[in-house]
Amino acid sequence: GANNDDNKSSNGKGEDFEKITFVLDWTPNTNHTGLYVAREKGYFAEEGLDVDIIMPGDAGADQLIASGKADFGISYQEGITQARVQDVPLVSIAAVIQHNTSGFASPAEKNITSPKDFAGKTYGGWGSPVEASVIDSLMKIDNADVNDVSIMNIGDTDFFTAVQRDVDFTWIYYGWTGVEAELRGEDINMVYLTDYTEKLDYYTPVLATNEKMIAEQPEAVRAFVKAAEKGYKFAINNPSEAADILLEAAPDLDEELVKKSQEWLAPRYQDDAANWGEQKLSVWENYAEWMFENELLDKPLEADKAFTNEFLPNEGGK
Amino acid sequence: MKKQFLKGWSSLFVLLLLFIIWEVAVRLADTPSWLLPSPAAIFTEAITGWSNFSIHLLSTVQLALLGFILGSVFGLLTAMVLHLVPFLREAVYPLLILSQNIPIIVLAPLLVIWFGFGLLPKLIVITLVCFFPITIAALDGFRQTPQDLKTYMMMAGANRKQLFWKLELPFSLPSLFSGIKISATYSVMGAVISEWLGAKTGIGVYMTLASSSFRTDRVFVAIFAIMLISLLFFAIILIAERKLVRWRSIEGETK
Amino acid sequence: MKKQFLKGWSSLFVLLLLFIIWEVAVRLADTPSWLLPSPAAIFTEAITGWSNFSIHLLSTVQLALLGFILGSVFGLLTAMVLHLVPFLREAVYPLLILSQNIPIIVLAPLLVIWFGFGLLPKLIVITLVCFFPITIAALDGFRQTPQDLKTYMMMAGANRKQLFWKLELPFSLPSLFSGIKISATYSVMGAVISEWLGAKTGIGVYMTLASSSFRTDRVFVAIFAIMLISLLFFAIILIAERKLVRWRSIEGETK
Amino acid sequence: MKLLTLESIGKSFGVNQVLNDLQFTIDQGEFVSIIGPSGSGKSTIFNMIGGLLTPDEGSIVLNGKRINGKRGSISYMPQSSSLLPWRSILNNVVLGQELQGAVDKDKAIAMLKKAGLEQFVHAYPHELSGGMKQRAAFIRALLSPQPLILLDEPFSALDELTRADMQRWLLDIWEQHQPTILFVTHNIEEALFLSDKILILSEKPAAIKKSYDVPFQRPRNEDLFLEETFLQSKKEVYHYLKNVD
Amino acid sequence: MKLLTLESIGKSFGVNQVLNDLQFTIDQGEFVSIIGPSGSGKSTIFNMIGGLLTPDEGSIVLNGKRINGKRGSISYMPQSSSLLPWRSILNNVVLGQELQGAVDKDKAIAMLKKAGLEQFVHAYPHELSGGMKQRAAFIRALLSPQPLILLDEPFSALDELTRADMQRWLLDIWEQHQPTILFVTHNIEEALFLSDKILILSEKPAAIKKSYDVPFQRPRNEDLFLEETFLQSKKEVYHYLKNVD
Ligand SMILES: Nc1ncnc2c1ncn2[C@@H]1O[C@H](COP(=O)(O)OP(=O)(O)OP(=O)(O)O)[C@@H](O)[C@H]1O
Ligand SMILES: Nc1ncnc2c1ncn2[C@@H]1O[C@H](COP(=O)(O)OP(=O)(O)OP(=O)(O)O)[C@@H](O)[C@H]1O
Ligand SMILES: [Mg+2]
Ligand SMILES: [Mg+2]
Repeated sequence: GANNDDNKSSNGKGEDFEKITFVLDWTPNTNHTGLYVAREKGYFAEEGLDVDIIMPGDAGADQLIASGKADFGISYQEGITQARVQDVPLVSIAAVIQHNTSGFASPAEKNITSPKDFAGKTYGGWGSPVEASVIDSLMKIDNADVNDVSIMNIGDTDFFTAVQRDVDFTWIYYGWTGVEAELRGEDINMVYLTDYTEKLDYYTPVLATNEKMIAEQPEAVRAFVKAAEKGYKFAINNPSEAADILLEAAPDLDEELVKKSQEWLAPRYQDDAANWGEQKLSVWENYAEWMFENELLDKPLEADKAFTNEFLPNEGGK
Repeated sequence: MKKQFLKGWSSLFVLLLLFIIWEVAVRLADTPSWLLPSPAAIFTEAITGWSNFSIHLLSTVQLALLGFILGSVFGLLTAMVLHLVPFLREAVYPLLILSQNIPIIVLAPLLVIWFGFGLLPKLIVITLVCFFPITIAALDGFRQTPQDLKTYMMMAGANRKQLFWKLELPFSLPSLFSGIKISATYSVMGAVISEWLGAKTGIGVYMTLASSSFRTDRVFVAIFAIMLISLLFFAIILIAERKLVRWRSIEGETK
Repeated sequence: MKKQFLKGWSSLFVLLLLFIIWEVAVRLADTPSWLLPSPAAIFTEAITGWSNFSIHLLSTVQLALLGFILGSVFGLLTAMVLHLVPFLREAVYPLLILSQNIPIIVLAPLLVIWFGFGLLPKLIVITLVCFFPITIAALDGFRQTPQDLKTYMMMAGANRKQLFWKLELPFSLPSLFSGIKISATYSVMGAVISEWLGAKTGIGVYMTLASSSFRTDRVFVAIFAIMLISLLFFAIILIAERKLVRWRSIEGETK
Repeated sequence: MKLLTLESIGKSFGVNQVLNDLQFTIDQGEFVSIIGPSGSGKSTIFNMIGGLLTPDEGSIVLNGKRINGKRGSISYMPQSSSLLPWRSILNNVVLGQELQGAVDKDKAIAMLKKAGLEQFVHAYPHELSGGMKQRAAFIRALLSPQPLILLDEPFSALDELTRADMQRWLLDIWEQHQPTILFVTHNIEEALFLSDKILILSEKPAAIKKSYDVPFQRPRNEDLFLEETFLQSKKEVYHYLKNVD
Repeated sequence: MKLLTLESIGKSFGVNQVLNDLQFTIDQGEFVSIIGPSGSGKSTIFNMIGGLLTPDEGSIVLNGKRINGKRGSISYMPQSSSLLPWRSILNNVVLGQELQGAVDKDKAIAMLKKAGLEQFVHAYPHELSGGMKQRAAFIRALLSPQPLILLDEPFSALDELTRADMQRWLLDIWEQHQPTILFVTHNIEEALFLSDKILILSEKPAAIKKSYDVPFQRPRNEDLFLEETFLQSKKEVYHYLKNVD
């Protein structure tokens, strides 16, 4: 953990660096580029931070951040919402991507272009009740019924494999899997959540920390977010160079995929927001309400405690 | 091993003690439930969530049983073929042992790629997990048949088939049962892993959902359920063994 | 088992045959590489990617070795204590067996939550995987010490300590080594699993990266690497065994 | 009438020549013992008659038929009783028949009764003492349909007193059924007490050094052991055996 | 001079009373054999002298000291040689010394040489024949510092000829060193050939039925076996033993 006072390291010039552990949500990908840039370009160092970026393994990042085994990490609005309802002290401190870029993908030949086309098809998911509810919501809007969809649990299996086997559509991030499809020359149709309802335009992914960190080391949080923002800004402006930095940090990744994905994602990090990372209370409230209505939560969320903009460089003063 | 299980009262006592220590420690340290739930909380969840959990439980038990039976049959047949065809045994036995170092958890996704999401890849996983201990145990049992019994049978004019069915197979039963016992307990874990390859119900599914919704208590319910089913399977095989190879256990006691 | 490994030329041949069939099948069916790469492609990737992969490999080997040593020491100590304190053995032995039904893969994430990302949770995982076969093998070895040797030692006036160090421990060596062999191969798989708990390098990390970037060929490189390291560990222990319990192997051959 | 003839049998294991020009015959109904130093090849002879090994030279003729390398022509009783532990005594003693074809359980039960094993018909081998196990093993050999019984040191694992009992019992039952028996033993007294003829083997490569005709009348009883002539015969056989060294 | 005295020893296992009012003494340098039916309690007597079992009644006195339940006062040679397979013969024969304290390897080597085991000093047990193993086991007992050696059927697992060899060898070495020996056997001839005194046990609960003083002069040799008086003694002992049944 990093919450101890003796977690200092020296850079040789006598300056003390605060050791920070950052845990990813999965393997490194273009969602994380800003952080690698911030580390590589020395933005973290400028803030006096020595950031260690770690992959979480199967467990996912949330519990690790909450328990303080990691100081910061990548999370999702959905996860944080569920976590807070279970009294897990997670707080979102910045939205990595302003709008939800996920959607339901299917090979073009299946002709699934809107939610009503889901009917009679097989969806491959990871077994969460959220999926059924999301599909339900979309289909209701499109005057169709979720009961006509066969939902299958495909575990960790990726989109390309799944659609070869029994499955017609799955839920993907276009920025990674969609781009891979382009690279492979496979035509896919996307049904974006945001095209059908605002309630499902939630923040995914976000940067998160725990309540203890905010209470006890607000300066470190501020410093971290500041450096991360600089990193993402760089990635927005120099996607190609940022991709190289990511590739250098994770050489096992496919170069073409990273480059292309970075290009696709660069304008979407900040998108229409005034500043990178900003989160709106309405988004948190909308989504929590939607979840509660769909019986995905045991009790309503106190949305204002689930996130904060106070550490963003341009909002800090407010 | 068998005896100890029966006179395991002292074990039960130690187990109880461990639970009490755990309960007290969690209460004293005031550990949040999502980090480490108390045994009482786990127990409560097991009872209140039973109606939901039992569906998953049943599905896993069915899957494990099916896979276990398949694996046992396959394992025994493999052992028989390898034993009766010495050339094959020499070539294949080392590969069998090697195959145990193939990390199943890694292989699992590939199985889905090749065989889809149906029952087949799941059964393959469980079979892979189950057949090996049985094959090895049976082969060892066949080979450990005492030379003097074999010499007698051959001197008395037994042919290869008689030698196998009247001597080697019955002689290998105790060894075979050790293998079956191991396989039976493995089959449960194998079923849970295979459920991660995509299933609608099952302890594996339940566990994934529990951990993604921060219900650590449910994760523990699942862990304990896996242990209990394994134990149950073990006990059933033990009883079957007692019925079938009574001569061995009595012999061991009088010796 | 040992002999077969040495005269395993026929196995090598069968293995080669399998690879050739695989290669031909992939070429004929024109299977896309992300679905099932050909052995040649895997081999090429292993060579071109070696400089990068070797770092991961080394890290896993180190982790596995460390965990294996820890697990062995812990396993042997446990066996000694349990053997020398019969009351403890009775109470704890069944629990040990029960503990093997705790699904490590499920427990692993909890270990990270409790112990962080350091070496500790990883070593706990490998130790849990490694210590059990050794403890069981050692306990069995101790207990199988022939009664006539024990009677001789006691009649000749040996005390408990002498009985253990001069008789039971040396006698259990062959059995112990079977346990150690199993543990050694398990340790590699244990290390890979433990790397999924969050690590920067290691075959587990490499494999996750490979599969998330759709590089099935690399997944296979990792699988084969795991098998080869396991085999290597096994061979090393085998050699050590030959040196240390020469009396046993010769005895077996002359009998 | 000649039942078994071994004609100039030779057998080597690699460079180790075990038997050289071995020949002897056994008549129908005869009780013949083979005595020889340890490792001289007695069990090897049995294995060849039983068809487990094939002689390098010579031929083995049973009832006029050459049986080199042919299994199932004789019945056998080894040193260890070799009863199958998972079979009841009854099912064990019919095993020899079972391997050859028809099983006659009534005869088996009758035989077990005569052997004093009435109570143990449905018992398992581990419930029997060493002597009782050997009785069962002999009955198994006796019940088998083959015309010749080979006994390979059947009593050497028993203690002195049980052994003496068993010798008397064997003599008894032999006198009742008069099967043809080829018997291997290390014990000169045992051979003298039981047999019509003792074949004394030389050290390897083994051949028949001496065929000693036992001079005692039948029926015999245990008093024989303490008689003067017995001691005399013992001295003679001992002498032949020693001179071999 | 009395070395060992057993005074009215009683021992039961549960309801199974094995020994009742057993008593005998052994003098310094004497060779005493115990003969008795299987299961009469011979090994139980040894286990009590060795301290593995504690008598229910009576006391065991060695050299004037009561040793009930006390281990390490005697040295021992069992039926199976019980050599440790991972130790060389040399390291095996000094084991008795090692357990008690000081090890004298030179003496051990000298003794092995005398026993004809010169070539096998650094060999492992599996390289030795049964007879050689028993020699090593006896040397191990002889080298141990304790004043009394217990031999529990040491030759019963050997074949006839090796056994005869071993008896002569034991007699030889005993005559050289004159250790005090308590010897269990089933074999009357062996007991007569070797001992000064034979204790004949009754069936259980066992007591000494008869203490038979062996009438032959020492030194003895193998011709004794074929002598008239030997046969006579054998008859007598056999008679005592039988009458017990
Ligand atoms: N299958 C075999 N392969 C090689 N050598 C063998 C084999 N069987 C026996 N021998 C050798 O043949 C010789 C005779 O062995 P055999 O068992 O026939 O002797 P034996 O007279 O029965 O001895 P014993 O009295 O100890 O039973 C021995 O030197 C033995 O090593
Ligand atoms: N530890 C024990 N527990 C219970 N009963 C025992 C024990 N040891 C021996 N006995 C019983 O005591 C009796 C005498 O046994 P013991 O081994 O002393 O006989 P023995 O004269 O040495 O026989 P043998 O000649 O077969 O070696 C037997 O009935 C045996 O079952
Ligand atoms: Mg033989
Ligand atoms: Mg005894």
